[in-house]
Amino acid sequence: MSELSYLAPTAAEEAAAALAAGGNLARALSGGTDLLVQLRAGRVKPGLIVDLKRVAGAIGIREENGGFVIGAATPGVMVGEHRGLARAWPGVVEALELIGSTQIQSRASLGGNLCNASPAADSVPAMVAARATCVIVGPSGRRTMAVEAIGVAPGRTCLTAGEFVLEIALPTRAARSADAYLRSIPRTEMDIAVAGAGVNLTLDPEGVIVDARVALGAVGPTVMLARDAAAALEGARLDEGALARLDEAARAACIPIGDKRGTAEFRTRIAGVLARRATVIAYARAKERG
Amino acid sequence: MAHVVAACSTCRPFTGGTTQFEVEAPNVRRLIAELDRRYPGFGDHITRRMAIAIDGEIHQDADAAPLAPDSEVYLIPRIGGG
Amino acid sequence: MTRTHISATVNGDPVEFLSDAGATLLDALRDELGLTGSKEGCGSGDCGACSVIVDGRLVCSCLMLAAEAEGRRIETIEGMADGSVLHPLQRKFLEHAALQCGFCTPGLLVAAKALLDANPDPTESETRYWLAGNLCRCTGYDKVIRAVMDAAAELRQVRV
Amino acid sequence: MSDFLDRSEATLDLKVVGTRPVRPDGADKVTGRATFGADFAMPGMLVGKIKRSPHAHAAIVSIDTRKARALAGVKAVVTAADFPDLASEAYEAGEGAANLRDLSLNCMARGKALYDGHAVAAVAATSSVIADAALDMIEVTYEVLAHVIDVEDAMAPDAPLLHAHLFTEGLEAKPDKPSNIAQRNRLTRGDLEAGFAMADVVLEARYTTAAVHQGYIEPHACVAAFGADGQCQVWSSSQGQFMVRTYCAKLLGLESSDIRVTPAEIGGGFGGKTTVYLEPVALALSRLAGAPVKMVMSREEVFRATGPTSGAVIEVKLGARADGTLVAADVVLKYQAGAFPGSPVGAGSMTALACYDVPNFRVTGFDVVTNSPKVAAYRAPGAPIAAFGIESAIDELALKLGMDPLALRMKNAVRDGVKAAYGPTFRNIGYVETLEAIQNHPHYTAPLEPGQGRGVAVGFWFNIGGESTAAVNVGEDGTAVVVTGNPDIGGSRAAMAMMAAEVLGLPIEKVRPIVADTAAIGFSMLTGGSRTTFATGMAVTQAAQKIVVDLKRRAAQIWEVGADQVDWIDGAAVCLDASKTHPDLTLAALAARSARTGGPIGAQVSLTAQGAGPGFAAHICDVEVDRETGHVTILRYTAAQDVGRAIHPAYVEGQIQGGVAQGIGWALNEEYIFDRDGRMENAGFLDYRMPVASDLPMIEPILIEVANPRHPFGAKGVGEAPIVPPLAAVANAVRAAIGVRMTGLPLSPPKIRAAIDAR
Repeated sequence: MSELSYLAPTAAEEAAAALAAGGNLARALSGGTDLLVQLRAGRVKPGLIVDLKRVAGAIGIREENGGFVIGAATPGVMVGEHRGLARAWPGVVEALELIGSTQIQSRASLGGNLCNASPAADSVPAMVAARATCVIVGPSGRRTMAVEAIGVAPGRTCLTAGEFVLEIALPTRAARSADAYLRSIPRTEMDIAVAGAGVNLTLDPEGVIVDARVALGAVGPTVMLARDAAAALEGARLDEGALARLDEAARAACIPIGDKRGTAEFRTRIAGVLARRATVIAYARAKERG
Repeated sequence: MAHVVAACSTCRPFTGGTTQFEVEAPNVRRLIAELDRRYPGFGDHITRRMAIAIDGEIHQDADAAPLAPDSEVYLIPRIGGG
Repeated sequence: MTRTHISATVNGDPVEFLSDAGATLLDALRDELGLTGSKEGCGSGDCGACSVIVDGRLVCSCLMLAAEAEGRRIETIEGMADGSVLHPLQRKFLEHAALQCGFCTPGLLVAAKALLDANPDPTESETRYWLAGNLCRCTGYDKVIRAVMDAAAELRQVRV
Repeated sequence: MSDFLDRSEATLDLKVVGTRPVRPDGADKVTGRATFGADFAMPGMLVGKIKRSPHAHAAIVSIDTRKARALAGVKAVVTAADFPDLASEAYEAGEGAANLRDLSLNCMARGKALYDGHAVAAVAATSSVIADAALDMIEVTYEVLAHVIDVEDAMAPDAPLLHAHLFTEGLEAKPDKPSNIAQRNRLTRGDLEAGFAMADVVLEARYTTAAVHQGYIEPHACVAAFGADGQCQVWSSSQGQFMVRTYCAKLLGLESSDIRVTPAEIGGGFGGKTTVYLEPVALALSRLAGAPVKMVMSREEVFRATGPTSGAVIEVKLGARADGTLVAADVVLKYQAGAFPGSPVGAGSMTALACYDVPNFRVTGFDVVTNSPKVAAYRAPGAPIAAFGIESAIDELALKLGMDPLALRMKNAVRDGVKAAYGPTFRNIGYVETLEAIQNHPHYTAPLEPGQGRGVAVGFWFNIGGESTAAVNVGEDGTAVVVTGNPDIGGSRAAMAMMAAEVLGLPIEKVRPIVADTAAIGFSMLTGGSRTTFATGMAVTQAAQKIVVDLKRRAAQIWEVGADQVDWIDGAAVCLDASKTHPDLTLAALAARSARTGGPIGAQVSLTAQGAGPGFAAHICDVEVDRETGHVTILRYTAAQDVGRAIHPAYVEGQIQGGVAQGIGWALNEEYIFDRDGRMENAGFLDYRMPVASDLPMIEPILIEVANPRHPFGAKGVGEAPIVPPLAAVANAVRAAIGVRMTGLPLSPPKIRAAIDAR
């Protein structure tokens, strides 16, 4: 029976030191909606759990030179309640809010969803499409990284011993730009995404797409930025041709596995559909801001 | 003479394939006894594994249930349920 | 095995208990505090039978460590009625026959209360999505949804 | 019997039956006070846990428990060696005849593990953490064997054999070599070839269903205390305390009278709690440890080790005349039984054609053992699977004939006087009325949008009677207590109290029902087969009627008139003798004088209820299909059913709505998924996808009341029929929406998208 202990530090440096001391037996606890399930199933047997929710800055949302800084442990329900954030980044907010039930929303966080490193994590494609960055705290100080660089393989991040994500930053929202996220699940709620697509668009005054970011979930070992899919949109208005090219490029980017949640073929097909539908929504939102 | 039908295939090994019988019996207990006399072991099989439908009404463990001279009796597998 | 000392508030009363680091809030409620109204149906946050309200937020007590409860304000099914006077939701569940086996009922009631606290006038669709984290295998949800919406209507009358 | 046959004729002026009172156990259940299986605790109680096989099929070479026994805090470790090695013997106690040896081997594997999750050892320790550690210290050496789970693979001559001693029953010639086919049953009528020769249209199709779980939200749980004098107590959540007592006695070689089983509140069963998994193990651990032992399954254990129902293959060949008259049917049913014989294929065969009047047919059923958990009863066991095949085929036949699917069913509907496919002649059935009810319902003709589809399907269940005991005792103030031996899964306490109140002429609040332990009430078969309101209700009614007869006698004694001069009206004795002017004597007044008129007032009735009336259901389902994602949305659902007479209509409606919801889950997303090694991949509510509130619309029940003359108030069982039609109703609606026939359940999005793309 390995001893398990629990710490709830209030200073980021304290948390990093504790995690570093715990080595690979230490686990950071954010909302706990993944970690506690893994504990229960015996998939992880940590010696130390470091609860980040009491760390200064880990929970809360602040506006910073036009953008937003979100504490990595901020629960989905708080993110959803923040009007300014929901107005600027509806895709990121709806992606986070899609995770689990009302109960899960009181706990699940962007940081936890990101660091659980599941390719099916709903909020990650939206954050990647949004060019979100995160502040990583570790024993050797702080560093900032693009969100897409965190997950390196299913369940594995690039974080080194003692490091954890403290904050996630969303950039200034440009004029005539908006985002959207869609996923496909068998039921209407409670399932893990079989495929997901986050799209972030910027239009010129004529409604031509001048900048596009498309990120796909659950169709590869990590959440993937689909550059060709984005390229298929740039320079186009929202015509059938562009959407068809997007669909095709999105599917071409997919390298999924087939499993209990869906066949590889199905995941690939759906990824194209979702990219298309999310683009239509993002485009309409961007135009409203025109 | 009650007309007895045992369509269920689990009865065949006992009856040598016969599925219909004419039996003179005032009630279910006598009926089973008579069938067991004709086909040794069949009585126990009926008691353990079969329900008895008399003129359309299903009985389980109903030894005393009376049979009319022209009763239609079906031996069917016992029914459980959820 | 070292056990952590926890102080919290449960249904308005201060409580103190010892807990293993790996124990969940649900374990503590049921085993340390004897509050067995919150049920464990899955232990993975998928059924909602263990729903409780922590600092005003609806959570699955099976997905929260007992140690995290330090200093928190916790509401469980045991605190829902006012003494022997049932909460309108509890009364409506009975009037509408919104329970059969009754195992998921405490979680559903706690979740429904959180809904009506946040939204006094939910649509059927809003009610169904809010309660999507509470599995019920007996009722097909029909009478549950009717009971919640009827209770909401009654509570709105009271407020007026 | 006859005196209350008259009553059921004269049930028009019922005062309590047919109303919707609050259930007597309601307050406890909405306040969290009700004590379910895992809520019970005893001083000095230990935690019991089970070590399970990680292999689908493996010989157990050795089990070394020494390290576990040596661990501080471990009080007992058991394996199959601690249970009697029982002979193979069919025994009647739970759902039909269970084989005691199989039951014992399912509770604890002996020599061979037959499925992933099969119990191989158990421990009792002072804490959950220590018990888990002890399980890890038990060293089991396995020799992994080839496994087989798919039903047709298991039937193949070269399939890996689960049981060397298993020979197929029901064949003309006794087989000379063992097989995974435990039984072949066959129902025949008429001349099949001649029948098909008469047909203008012949339809052949093959359908498949996946194994699905009952999905009760409460995991199995019990507390067992084995006394030093051999007297035992068990508190457990089950569908029958007497079933638990019988099985524990048989599996441990104890006397029934030495085991007292107290039923906890039960958090759902649906048939899945009609057998034992934990109780005998907990008793064995308690006997060794000398302390009470509590065992509670995790959700993963519930999925891996307790009864799902069969995955199956259904082959259907139908022949009909151009006018839609069915002339021949050939049906083959292949059902997984799991690790031991006993799939519900028998009931599947008997119900398959029960709604249809077909002159020539053959139904062949195969009961096939597979390396998966032993199936347990699940709501109308076997019937929904067969109905999925038949009702899908009937729908296709209607398309071929260019007939309205409901008209085709009506044309071939069974009626009173028609000989049922399973033998007996139908009487007092309300099937045609049920069909007419949905035909005339606005839902059936409501307009649909593009991409939407409507399906109909019908279903049948026998319903059963059986042994029940009930006692009614009147208190000194004229209130009454009703005691029965049937766990209340869905509100049956209310129905019991209502029937007693009706007969005694009391308001429902003055009648309190309780569910007693095995030492406090006479034997009662378990709650299942939709029998409780019918059979136990019959016992309750007769007990109350005995009391009324006694009350009349007491009043006659007081008034010095003949008993025939006393009637019982609205809860009071009324003197019929015109020459006398006695004020009526209420139950309270008579109770107050009971000591001087013959002693306490009470009666107990034990009976075997016969003549349960069958249930028929007809459903309409509307769906919308997203052709790009394959996602199905249930838009509207209407379910009509002949319920005989609804004692408490709200709970009757609840049974129908719940059955429909389970059927929709079965149709759309629920399935056991096994990996290459035969391990269950989705043993949790995350990936075993049961319907959530946002997946379903309101479900509109239509209660058809064609009274059952054998029940005092005309009741028929209602719990099971509602789960029979939905599988096909949904599939038929999807067919209408996308123009493609889906023949394999579940109709999950990947399958539907693939089917659309394949066109």
